[in-house]
Amino acid sequence: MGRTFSVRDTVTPNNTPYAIARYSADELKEALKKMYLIRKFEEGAEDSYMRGLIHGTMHLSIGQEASAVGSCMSLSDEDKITSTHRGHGHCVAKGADLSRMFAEFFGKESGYCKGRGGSMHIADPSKGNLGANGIVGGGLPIAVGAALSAKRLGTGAVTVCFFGDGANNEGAFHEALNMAKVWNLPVVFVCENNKYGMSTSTERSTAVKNIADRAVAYAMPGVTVDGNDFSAVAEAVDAAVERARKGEGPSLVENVTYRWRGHSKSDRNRYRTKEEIAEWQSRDPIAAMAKLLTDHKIASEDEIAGIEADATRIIEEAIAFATEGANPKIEEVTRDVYTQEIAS
Amino acid sequence: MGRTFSVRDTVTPNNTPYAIARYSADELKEALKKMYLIRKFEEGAEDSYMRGLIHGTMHLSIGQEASAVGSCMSLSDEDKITSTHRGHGHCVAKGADLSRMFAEFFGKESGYCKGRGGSMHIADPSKGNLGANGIVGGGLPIAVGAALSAKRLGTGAVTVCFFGDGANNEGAFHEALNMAKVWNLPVVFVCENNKYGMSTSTERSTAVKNIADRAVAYAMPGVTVDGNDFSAVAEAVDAAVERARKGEGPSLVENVTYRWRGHSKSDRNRYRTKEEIAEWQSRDPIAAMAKLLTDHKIASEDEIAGIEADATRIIEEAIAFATEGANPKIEEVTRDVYTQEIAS
Amino acid sequence: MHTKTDLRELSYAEAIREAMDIAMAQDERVILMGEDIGVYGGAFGVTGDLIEKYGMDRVMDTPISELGGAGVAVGAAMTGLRPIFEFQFSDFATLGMEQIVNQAAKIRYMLGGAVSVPVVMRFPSGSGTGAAAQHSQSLEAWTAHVPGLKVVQPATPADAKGLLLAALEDPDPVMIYEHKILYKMKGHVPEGHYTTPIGKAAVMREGKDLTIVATAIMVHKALDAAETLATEGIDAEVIDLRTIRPMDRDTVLASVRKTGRLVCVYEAVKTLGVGAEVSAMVAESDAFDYLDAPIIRLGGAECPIPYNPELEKAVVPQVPDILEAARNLAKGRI
Amino acid sequence: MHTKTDLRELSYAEAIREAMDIAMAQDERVILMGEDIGVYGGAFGVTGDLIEKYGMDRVMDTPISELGGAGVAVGAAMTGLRPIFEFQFSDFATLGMEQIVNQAAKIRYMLGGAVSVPVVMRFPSGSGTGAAAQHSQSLEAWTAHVPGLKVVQPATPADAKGLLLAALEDPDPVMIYEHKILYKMKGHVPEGHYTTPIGKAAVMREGKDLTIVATAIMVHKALDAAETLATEGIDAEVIDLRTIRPMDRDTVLASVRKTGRLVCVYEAVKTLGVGAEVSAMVAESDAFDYLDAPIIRLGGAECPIPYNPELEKAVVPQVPDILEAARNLAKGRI
Ligand SMILES: Cc1ncc(C[n+]2csc(CCOP(=O)(O)OP(=O)(O)O)c2C)c(N)n1
Ligand SMILES: Cc1ncc(C[n+]2csc(CCOP(=O)(O)OP(=O)(O)O)c2C)c(N)n1
Ligand SMILES: [Mg+2]
Ligand SMILES: [Mg+2]
Repeated sequence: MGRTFSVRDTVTPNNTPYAIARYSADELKEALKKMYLIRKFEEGAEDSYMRGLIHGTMHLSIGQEASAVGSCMSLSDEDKITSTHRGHGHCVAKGADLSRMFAEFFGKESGYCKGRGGSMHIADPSKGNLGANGIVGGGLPIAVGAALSAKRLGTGAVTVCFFGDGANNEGAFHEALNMAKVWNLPVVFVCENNKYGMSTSTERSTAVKNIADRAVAYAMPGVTVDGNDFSAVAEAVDAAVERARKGEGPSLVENVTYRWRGHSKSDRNRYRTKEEIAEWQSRDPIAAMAKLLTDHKIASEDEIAGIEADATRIIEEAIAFATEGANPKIEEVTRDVYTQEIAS
Repeated sequence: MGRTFSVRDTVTPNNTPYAIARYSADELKEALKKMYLIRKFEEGAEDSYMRGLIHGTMHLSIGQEASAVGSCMSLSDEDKITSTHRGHGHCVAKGADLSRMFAEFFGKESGYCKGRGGSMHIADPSKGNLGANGIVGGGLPIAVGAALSAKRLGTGAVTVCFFGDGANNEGAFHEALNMAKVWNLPVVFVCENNKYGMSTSTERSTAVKNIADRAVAYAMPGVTVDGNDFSAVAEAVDAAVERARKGEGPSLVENVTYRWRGHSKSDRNRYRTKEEIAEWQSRDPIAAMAKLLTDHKIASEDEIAGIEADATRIIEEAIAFATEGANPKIEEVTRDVYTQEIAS
Repeated sequence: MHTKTDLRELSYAEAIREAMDIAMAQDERVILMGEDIGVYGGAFGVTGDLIEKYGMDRVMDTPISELGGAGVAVGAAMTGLRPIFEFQFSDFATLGMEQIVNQAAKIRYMLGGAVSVPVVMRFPSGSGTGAAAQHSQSLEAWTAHVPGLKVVQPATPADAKGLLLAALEDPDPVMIYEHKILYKMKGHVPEGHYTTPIGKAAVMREGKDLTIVATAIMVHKALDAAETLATEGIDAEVIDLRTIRPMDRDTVLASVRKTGRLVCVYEAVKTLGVGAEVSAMVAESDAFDYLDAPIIRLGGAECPIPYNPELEKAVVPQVPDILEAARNLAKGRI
Repeated sequence: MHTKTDLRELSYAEAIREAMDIAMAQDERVILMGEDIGVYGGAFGVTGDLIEKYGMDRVMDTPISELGGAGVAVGAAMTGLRPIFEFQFSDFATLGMEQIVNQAAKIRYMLGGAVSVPVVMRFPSGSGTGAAAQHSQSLEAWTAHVPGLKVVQPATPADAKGLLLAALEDPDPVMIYEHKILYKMKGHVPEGHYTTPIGKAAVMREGKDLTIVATAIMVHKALDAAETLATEGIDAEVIDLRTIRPMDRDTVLASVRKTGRLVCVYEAVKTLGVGAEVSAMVAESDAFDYLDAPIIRLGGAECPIPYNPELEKAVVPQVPDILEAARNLAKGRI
């Protein structure tokens, strides 16, 4: 996972990790808090599912929190993201309200999608989150479109496009990266390589070793980083965002990470070993982030416990909010199919 | 256009061009004849169109004959090709009967497709030609499927998949090359880079300089050759076919060439200059092939004139055959929609 | 066109171009995307010289990437632009269905109304150009089956312009199926900005004996047939459906209540083509009670479009087919 | 399933698996392709453990590449294999429409009959799993609109097996729409090899007062409704359409001639769903003269499938909807 961008402004003296040099203590603590929120949101979601409070399925990103949060560090609310079926983390990282997320999960009118979308479609356009997407690779061209808008309208916004290793074999990946480069658009493609698309390992699905190697085919910078290392992720994506912001075009960043849970609720984990899972669990991105902050005296152990407790409380409140929320009215089921209701 | 395959058995002593060292005089003269046949078929087609004998459109490959013929040199009738909208050359190279080709062009029952397909769909499965294709990129996955059959059924056949530079930006290209490599299939992807997809230059459509550079993204060998140099084309594609035949998997060969005519009959050639066209016309692949044969004493000038005259005669006969052929019966229009007619 | 006047005439293609020109001049957010729509002017010359006026940044040649291109248009529409995306032939839209159907059509609903997707897509459709099975399809029934989309099929230059301008004002995705053979057809087109309402059919000819509901090029064949029928004493009402999603129920039902006889004419494959919906809509309505005869559909043959020109004609409804159907239907009525 | 016997029962998913197993054991050319159909056993467990029996070479996990995967299946079918291609959800087939419609459906015709394309594709369809708008569609009307394809929708385990085995014997491309909610439904499935004819509907219940034509899961809802109707003295005939291209005209028309009343029930969006064709087919036939009432369609709402479970149920026809429609239709008859 050696290669990094050649273009980068921030210098990190004395081997200080990038994130420590670049971000304030508050920013770093906020990032850790978001990582806890993602973890606890998903644990809560899983628990609700087990208790039969939720129907459908869900895709948990537990173990991938550094990738989501690290990738959004230098984005403002004007900047956009497109997300995936495994999108809770991106959503939290981009600033979503946990209560409305949970309400959506519970299918309530107070949810982000008024109960129409569910886990796989949570979005918050007001924060620049254009939405999770149930179609693998579906968000890639959409992200390019958002970057085209930014360039044409001169908003200065950058779009970060999240997608998985599995998505990299969709034609949409190829078409999107090619167009992004041909038109030199401000978009950063962030591949969250968690080694499997459902049950199919990258070895069995993808002709190259590192997905970032495919950047060559689009003459854009490509870099593979340890996706469980918050600082490494932020370093790579920030540099790419900066390139995009300066008009230097798109980049591809590959965050190598791992999902601790099965692909979805129906997964029997037949395609990977307990050892592999245990090995990755020993590299918990949240624990690593906490250690980074304590090592560099950004936060004490107590403060970290406080951050975690905060996150727990927010999730509890969110679940309470979601539980109390009203169900959508059945007679309003066709509302929002069109912007102006049409007679039919 | 420097890089060539590292794997190649044939040694060419004293800088003898590959084709001269590799192929017999008869084979080479046959190749030249095919190049003439392509040229004259298309000139005849164009002429028929001008005279209002044909409706629809057509895509001429005049100027690209070395690519078609050079790429099929080491293929037998068991080997397959998939072709494109600009497919007359591939068809001739793979051994099609010119009369049935012209009859198809004229929409006759005696044509290859019984008048149902026309220029854009000429095929001859009996010779391993799975057909031209009206969908840019449509043949790429089909070629991979043919290679899968060959591998599973153990036929030893190789598939050569022709496609254009424009097609390389279709998602189908990406998905097909990736699968071909993942399953290590006997297929050779031959990109005929004539610098434009319709009016759009590769500079404006394709993020990389050489399309063969994209081979890296599929961990397969990629090579760019002068597509107007018969020997260079045969050398690159033969090597790739050999690799495929040995079970070493797919390759990507890029034949850089040029179409002298417009994209189709509606083209006003606004996107390229007269000078560029003239420059490429001065590099006529047929003249170069004739010179290769005379330079190396494979054929005398007279013999070459004889080959050309032969081709002219065959085309005249083909046009006569096509002209005389019967039109399909209107009451049979739905024949061949299904293999067994269904009541409807 | 059937209404010859001394008013300004434009071809259908020119009318579309004029609509794009007006919209682009008025609104910086309008951009054109598609294959070879720049210097080439579009495969059917529809965009023409617009690139000279608006430049490459607003008249964007895309790579040959229909899925990605459609998706870029969707993403751009979600974030402030008003893209008009041209599929070079409607057949190639088969590559873009994911973005059209899973994204453009559903994003607003899935997101609980948080965004709209004001994208316009243009689909040159139909047979008659000798381009065979992969370049001649009429697949408008697919998108008309999909809630979240609006789908129109202009039959005249005036409507081609008015519906495109209406589509650009619509906050939701609008699919415009244009018939290739109509591109050169001329007709009166009003100057300046105007819109043709999406969702409204047009009664092109009033009549009392039978109703012919037609789409796209078939509207003209139906009008031709109606003239001949008139000489035989059969008074046909001809309705141009214009919008196929949402369909103008009221106009169709009112006509059927009046005439009691219905024939639907469309070029797409008969089975599950638009005429199936028109027929079913009538058959389940109160207009059913007014029906004096079976509802006849004339649609394309159950066959890909063949290359040979005579075969090509044989697989889509022609004027004599309409005449025959109408005469049979009218029997006993007059 | 509605016919409980002490014969061997399998679930719909098991029946499909058994069909694949029988075919693979008999014919080396049969291979399975799809996403996660190997060790995972398929997203809905349909392929199950077949990989253990036939290995990775014949139970091929594809990359997530629906267009390419479908095209590989087409190419393989043209050259000697008999691939069964599984789209993980039918919604993702929107990515593969190019290969299905421009290639698989048309190659034989375009090539003048020189080749056949014996590919089988499976499309897990429908709502009811809480997976929202992009994982719950019923798009069978799209392929049923396309000549060159055959399209089936088995409603019972026995037909799921028999139609798949028939599809494998068919020289042309056959599209099989399976309803996800049926996968776990059990029913009698004969042992060994047998085929259910493509193109034949099944009369599931005879009746004289009205005809209910249903597809897929709606067949079971229709049968439920028919039981209740019987207690009210309304004798409904229930037809399982089974094949939607080519449609079994004869069976449907014969029933309508007998009952004079027709309701079509399908889960897909009502507009231009399969019921539109059934209705139009009847309305243009001689059976029209036997109709005593409008032809009623019960289809899905004009709406993407929502996530909330109550909303999800509300957008597709349910037994009470069928009862209401049937009662209205039967009024005056009995
Ligand atoms: C077009 C499409 N194909 C298949 C699926 C089913 N599916 C959902 S997620 C998934 C795996 C995706 O893998 P990857 O992109 O690596 O993301 P991850 O789940 O590992 O986060 C699959 C096959 C889908 N949703 N969309
Ligand atoms: C999917 C699809 N998109 C667009 C077209 C229209 N079209 C036909 S040929 C062509 C250009 C193809 O360029 P290239 O692949 O370079 O082949 P060339 O024509 O140069 O031989 C285009 C855009 C098509 N036939 N299919
Ligand atoms: Mg993954
Ligand atoms: Mg080209």
